[in-house]
Amino acid sequence: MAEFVWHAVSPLQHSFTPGRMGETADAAGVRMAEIRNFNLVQIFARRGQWSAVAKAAKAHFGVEAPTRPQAVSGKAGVLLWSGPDQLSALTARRGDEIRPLDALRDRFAGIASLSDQSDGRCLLRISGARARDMLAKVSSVDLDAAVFPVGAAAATAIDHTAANLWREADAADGSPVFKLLVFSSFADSLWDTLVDAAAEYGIEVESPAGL
Amino acid sequence: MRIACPFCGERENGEFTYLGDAKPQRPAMVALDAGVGASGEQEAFYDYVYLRDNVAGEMSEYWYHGGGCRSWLVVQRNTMTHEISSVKAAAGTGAAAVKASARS
Amino acid sequence: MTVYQPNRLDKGGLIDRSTPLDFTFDGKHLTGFAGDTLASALVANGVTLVGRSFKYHRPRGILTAGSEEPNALVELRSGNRREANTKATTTELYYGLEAQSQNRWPSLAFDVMSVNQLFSPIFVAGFYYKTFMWPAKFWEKLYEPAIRRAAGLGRPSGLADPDHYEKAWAHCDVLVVGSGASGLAAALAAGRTGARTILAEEDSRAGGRLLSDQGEIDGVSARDWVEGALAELASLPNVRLMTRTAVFGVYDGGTYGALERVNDHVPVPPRHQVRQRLWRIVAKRCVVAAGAVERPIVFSGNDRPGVMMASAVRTYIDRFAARPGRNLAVFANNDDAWKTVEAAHRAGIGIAAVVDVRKELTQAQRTLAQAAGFPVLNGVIHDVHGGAKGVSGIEVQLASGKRETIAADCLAMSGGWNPAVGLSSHHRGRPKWREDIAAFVPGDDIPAGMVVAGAANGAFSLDACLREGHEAGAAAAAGSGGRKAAGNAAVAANPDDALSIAPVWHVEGKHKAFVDFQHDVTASDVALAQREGFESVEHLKRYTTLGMATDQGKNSNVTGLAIMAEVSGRSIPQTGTTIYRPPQVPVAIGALAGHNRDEKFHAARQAPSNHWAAERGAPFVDTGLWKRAQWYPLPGENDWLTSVNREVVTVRNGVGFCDVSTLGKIDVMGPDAGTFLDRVYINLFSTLAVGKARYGLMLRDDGIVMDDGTTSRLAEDHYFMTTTTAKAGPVMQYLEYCRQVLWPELDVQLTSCTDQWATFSVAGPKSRDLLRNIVDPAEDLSNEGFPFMGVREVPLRGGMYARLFRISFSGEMAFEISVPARYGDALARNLMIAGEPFGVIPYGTEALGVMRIEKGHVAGPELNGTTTADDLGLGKMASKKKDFVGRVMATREALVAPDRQVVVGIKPVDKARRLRSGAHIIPKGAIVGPDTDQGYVTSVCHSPMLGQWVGLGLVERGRERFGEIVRAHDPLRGEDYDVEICNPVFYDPEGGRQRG
Amino acid sequence: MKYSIFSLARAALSGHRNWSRTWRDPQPKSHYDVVIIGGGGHGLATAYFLAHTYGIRNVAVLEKGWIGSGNAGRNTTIIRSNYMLPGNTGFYELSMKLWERMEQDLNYNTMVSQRGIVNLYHSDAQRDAFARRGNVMRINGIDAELLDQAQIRRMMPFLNFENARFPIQGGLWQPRGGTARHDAVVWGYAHAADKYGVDIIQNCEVTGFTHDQNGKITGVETSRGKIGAGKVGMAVAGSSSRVAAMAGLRLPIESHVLQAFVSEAIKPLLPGVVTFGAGHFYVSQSDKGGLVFGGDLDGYNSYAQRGNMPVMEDVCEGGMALMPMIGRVRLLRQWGGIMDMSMDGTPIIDRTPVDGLYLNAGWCYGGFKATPGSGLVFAQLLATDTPHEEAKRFRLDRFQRGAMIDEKGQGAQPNLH
Repeated sequence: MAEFVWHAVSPLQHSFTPGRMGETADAAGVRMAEIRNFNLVQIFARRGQWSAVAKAAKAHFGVEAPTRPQAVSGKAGVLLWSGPDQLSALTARRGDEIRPLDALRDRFAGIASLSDQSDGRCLLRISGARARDMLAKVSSVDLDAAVFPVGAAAATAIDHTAANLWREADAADGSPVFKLLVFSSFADSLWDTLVDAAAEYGIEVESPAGL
Repeated sequence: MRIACPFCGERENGEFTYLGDAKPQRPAMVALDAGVGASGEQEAFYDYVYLRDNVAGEMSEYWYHGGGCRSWLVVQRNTMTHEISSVKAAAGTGAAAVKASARS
Repeated sequence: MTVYQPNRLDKGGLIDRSTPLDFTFDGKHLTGFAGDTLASALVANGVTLVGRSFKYHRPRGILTAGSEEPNALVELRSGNRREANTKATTTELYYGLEAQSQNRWPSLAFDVMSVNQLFSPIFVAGFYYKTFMWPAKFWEKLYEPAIRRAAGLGRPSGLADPDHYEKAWAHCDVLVVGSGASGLAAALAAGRTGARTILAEEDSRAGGRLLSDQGEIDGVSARDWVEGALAELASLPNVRLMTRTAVFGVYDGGTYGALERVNDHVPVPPRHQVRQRLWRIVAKRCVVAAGAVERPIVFSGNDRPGVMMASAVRTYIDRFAARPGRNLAVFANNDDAWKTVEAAHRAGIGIAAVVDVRKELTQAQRTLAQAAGFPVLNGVIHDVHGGAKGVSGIEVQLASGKRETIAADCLAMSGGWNPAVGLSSHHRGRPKWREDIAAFVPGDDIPAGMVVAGAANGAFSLDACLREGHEAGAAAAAGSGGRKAAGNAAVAANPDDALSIAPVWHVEGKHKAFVDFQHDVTASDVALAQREGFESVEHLKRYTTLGMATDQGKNSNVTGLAIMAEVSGRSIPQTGTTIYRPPQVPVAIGALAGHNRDEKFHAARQAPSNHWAAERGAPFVDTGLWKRAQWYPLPGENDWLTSVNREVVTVRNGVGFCDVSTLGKIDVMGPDAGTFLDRVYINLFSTLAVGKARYGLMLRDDGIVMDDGTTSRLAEDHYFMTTTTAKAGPVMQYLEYCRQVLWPELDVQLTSCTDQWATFSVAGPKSRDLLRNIVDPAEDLSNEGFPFMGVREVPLRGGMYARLFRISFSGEMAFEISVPARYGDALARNLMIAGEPFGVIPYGTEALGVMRIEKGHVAGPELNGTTTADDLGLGKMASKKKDFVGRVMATREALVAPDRQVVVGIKPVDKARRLRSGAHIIPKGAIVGPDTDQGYVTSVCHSPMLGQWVGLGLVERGRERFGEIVRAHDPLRGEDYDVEICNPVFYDPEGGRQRG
Repeated sequence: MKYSIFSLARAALSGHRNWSRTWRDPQPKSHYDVVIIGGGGHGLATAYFLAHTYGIRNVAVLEKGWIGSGNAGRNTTIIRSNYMLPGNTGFYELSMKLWERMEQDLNYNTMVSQRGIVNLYHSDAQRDAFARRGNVMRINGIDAELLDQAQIRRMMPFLNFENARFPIQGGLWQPRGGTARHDAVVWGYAHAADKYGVDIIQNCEVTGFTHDQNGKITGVETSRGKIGAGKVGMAVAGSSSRVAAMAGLRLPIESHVLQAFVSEAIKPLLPGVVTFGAGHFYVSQSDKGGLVFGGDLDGYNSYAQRGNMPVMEDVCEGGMALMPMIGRVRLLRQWGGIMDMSMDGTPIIDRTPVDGLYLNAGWCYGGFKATPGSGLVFAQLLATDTPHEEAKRFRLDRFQRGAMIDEKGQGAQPNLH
């Protein structure tokens, strides 16, 4: 029997083509990239165990666990608030790692329930001078710089689908940078929606990137 | 309509799903040896499942923030004006420890 | 080559004379200028007849210069962009514009349907309710088609709209609606405080009436002040000016609907751009500065082309440098109309006469009349002379009792102003009557967070508008995001420029006097409605159709109400008020739909192997939002049944696999997970051993089946639940309700992981052989090592792991294998490799369905929201050892009645016969009727194993009737044939095959 | 004056000055045999049938505002009898037959227009469900046809057959379905009932009930004084719970808002009524030319008679998905009605536990098409104390017995029916 090869396929593998899309008259107003090599673990505190979970998260990821809609970046990755007493730990994937829970299980044993969502979500990076205008077409969340500062996060719905949206440090040119986490099965459809929303500003689809 | 989720902040009502009046209390689970066919069991469930005050005015009701943090909320809303006066989390959102008798 | 514009004034106007724009009206080539509306260009070209009315097909001209226009409606553009009922008054002129008049045949000047006017003595309000009743059959065949053809205004294109639309959200502290004097003052005040401010203006240009009316503000001309205000607003980063944006509705929670006409002023939207954009503006506060609408007076001939609102006349003169006539008469009951006299005089237009119902004139008015040499007549208009093309003169009924006829080619009328109370009444708050200005103003119960300023609030002097706007803007900012000072209010030159009005609503005259121009509602229709008892405002409206036209009653509602008050001898407040419903201006349905049309109507969910399936030519079926491979045709297979039969036979004899990733998957975790599941399922789960799976059934609290699925125990505190594809979302929501609301004392955590796993069912007698090729050889997959309903994590060859479940939906020995979803595509390809020696095939949802029916497994058509566990033959699963949701109500008398319809198997007696879902079951020998209808066929398939069509059904007392021959009655499809009621498990009833 | 083209022509000669009130404006009497609360279509139809069919003419209809100002004037005017479950099927067909002779019965043109209704299907599962339904209709003697895609295309070539997310496969067609002029139905029943002597009393809000010592209802208290009654019938739709509460009753009903919409008038386009099977959208075209359309409930309890944007957008998305040619047609008005949503989506017509009080409620969004049938069966119940054969399953105690009539299978979740 032939040896089996396990190629990972992103839900955007077939719709995602790097390069210029939409209006091309001026510099692209929106830049979009898919981020492929990440692990995402949902950490859900058990009853009465939030403070223990926060402590364990701090110990493991080196940053304070957020207690309100925020994305806290540390060396190991991003701790994303995903609901009351819930965290999503977003970390870079090492190689072909397929069991991200293993590294966390002991640390959270008895105090949290863990669920691997690394394949349940598709992660996008949206930036550029017109990123906010484009997101205003798909998101009802107020993304004004003052209202939604760097580090702010939202569990929200985009095109009737649950998603997580957060803001990271601005790009070098001062334009805002957003990350968007969407359900894998919806990613293909949502990608089309995002491209349509950004088309008038010109889009630069960037090659898939790491976290 | 906009609902101020106590966890997420104010969001548009498309993110939420409505269940209904929060007043009817589900009769408690019973140990079967004591409970099977207990008199009044069906009447109590009839009341819970089917009868409604259908309040014209301030009503407390269950909404689910399914398009957000997946919390069940107790929303105090006026059915005549749609005005919302308060939004609280249901007893069992998050990880707070709740005694069986302590829930609202 | 530009065409001469006979009525274009030589100078003035906010038009760009260096940019002539050619356009056509009814095929005639005309020219206007950039900055024109279609209406102003038509005025400049001397076109007076522009449309036909709805009922009598009377000739009509341009009445207004705004979005309240009832008459000048055209079909704009052509082909698939043809747009009916488009207001010439708000259509910006562009090069090549095509407009056609509507509701006429064969031509605007000669309209056959104007014969309706001859019958107008009969066609009074509500006439159709009193006739067309006999003979009964004639309505649909004769009367109604005739009415429908005559009515209906413009023609839709009948073709798919080629343009794009989108929606967007905006957020602000202060939304200002309208950019006239009050709106600009409000935006300045709010903007200066630092509050996030949006100023929305319907017009292409900010300024409102300041673009049309002369005046002086802060020592400069009104137009210069507008320019200055706009420059200041542009300098404030927290202020956003949105022109061509009409706020059309006030919704709850400070959400305002607005329509931006992004590209209606160009022939075709540029590539990548939308035609219109729908905004949902979320505002903490809103200042409505939407101005007022001048109202007509109802008199004989008031609908003739050439009779125009006085404010519109001066808009055409001052803003567009277009002359509505050369010899203007004015009919006024207030001072404001005199501004039109001044404007006309300034523009060198002859003034034939001013007819004013008021005796007393101001010194300025007398001086003007003297200087310009026109007579001022104290009286009313008795009739308007002229024809379809325009006015030739007016007949004046003087207060002295005499009549006088005066030649004129245009009549400007002003019956006063109605504040734009629309937005402020969208939450059903009632406007209140103000006697001093003879108008309704916003009442006390306007929407939360809203303040109304300026003319919309009944303040008709420029100074008051500026002051109210400033105060409202400052207050709104202070109540939301403003921190800094709002500065000073601008001041107008004539502080006491108030409206002196002597209300006159209706003048008795010779001919029809129109209240609602488009719908041809006359003063006598209002009187008739009163005589017949339709005297409430709602009845008046509905009986006469007053205010139901595309102007939404902006020109007619208040006047109709006032006339009703007159004829019924009551005051206006006693008679009632009229409130307005959204939208404030009509909104294109395409804009309200936005991006979500055609294939993008709803998102599509893709299963992990869909691209692979597409490569193999599989057609896809919609299951909720999911796209699922339906079957996998091989070359040469030309009909679906051939492919599906082959897939079933291959699985039953060998092995096949099917992507079942769409099933809902939920991690149920925590120390109380077992107790939790015991409560939501009718059967026990707390006793399930780790490494085992169990089929579970959930009821609703009313005792009816909610959903089913297999749930496994992966660890002491970790269960893995599956749901049906359709119910994944509702079940997750319900379980969260149980956890958070019903039983918060249970320590249980829930997470949907539907998208995390790619799951394939590997089924068939050779499924184990296949798996042995791909699973690490060290794993014992034998019946002993991995028995039926076993669950285990296994390593796969090549460095992968999987969750393996030995469960079967097909009735064959089968496994479900799950890998992280990004490897789903690889799993499909690798299963093909691993199964190649055994002739493996992929199979789709059709074969899946065939095999479940052959096995008598219930699914969606049986779990239809009205069946009980016992109806489905699953009643015995209910545990007697514990309580569960639905237990109590499931025992109600009608739910345990012996004659309930229960699941059975059904097969045609004639084996060649095709069985169809939806056929009803009638006992042999019975007369077909509701009393003999004993159930119906729920699911069917062609069973290649049995060599015939078989199905499941819900049949009264079905389980007692195995072997009985009954009729499958299908009158819809003209079929009636004998079928046998049988055990629903058609294939391998002992279940030996799935156990291996 | 009897209404006809001849009376119209005669009236025209005198400038229409001789027309009298369509119904009188009487002062309330101190006592009626039957008092009906609610001057909507159902209340007025009940009064008409009480007088016409059961000879009970000492009847008052009490309306808190103007007749027809509730749901009778806030609907999408559709009539049909395409119901599937025992109890509903026969009742709605009874109603349909009454629509078919309404104008002649009432001497009032209510513009009943049987241009047909088609429910589109987009999947095999939907087709099967429609086949089940259509066969029930045929078995009950009701017209129904199952059309395939080609037949739908011939009937309505402008639907989206080419680029649809959920392609149209066919439809269930009821040729006798259609529309009627909703306000005219109210006025027609008022006109006809008035002729029998029924007192229609507007601006008369019921504020309470009067009882005898045994608890039997003896009349109502109103904003225009006490009015005695042998029996009291309630037909107040969205206000059912509020009125029932005055008699100490709780009902298996929630009040929800349903929005409806009308476009600007356009030349004839749509032949009949169409419902989209893959989204919330149904539409017909009025004789005036407006597209009249609606969709799903807003989803939450409401007495506000107005809705919000998400449902308006959802409905228009459905409309554009089905008929992409309406993109440039403009929505002219939207309104909201208060639906008395019952717990199984099916009406309740029954005596109540309070002696002398009768209930007609729970019509959900199906009340308009039921108007004549509802009037007839409620009149029979009030007149004879026995339910009409076609309404005998609309019992109030069916939830206690487990005999729900749940066409959609949604259970006790009113906003899903």
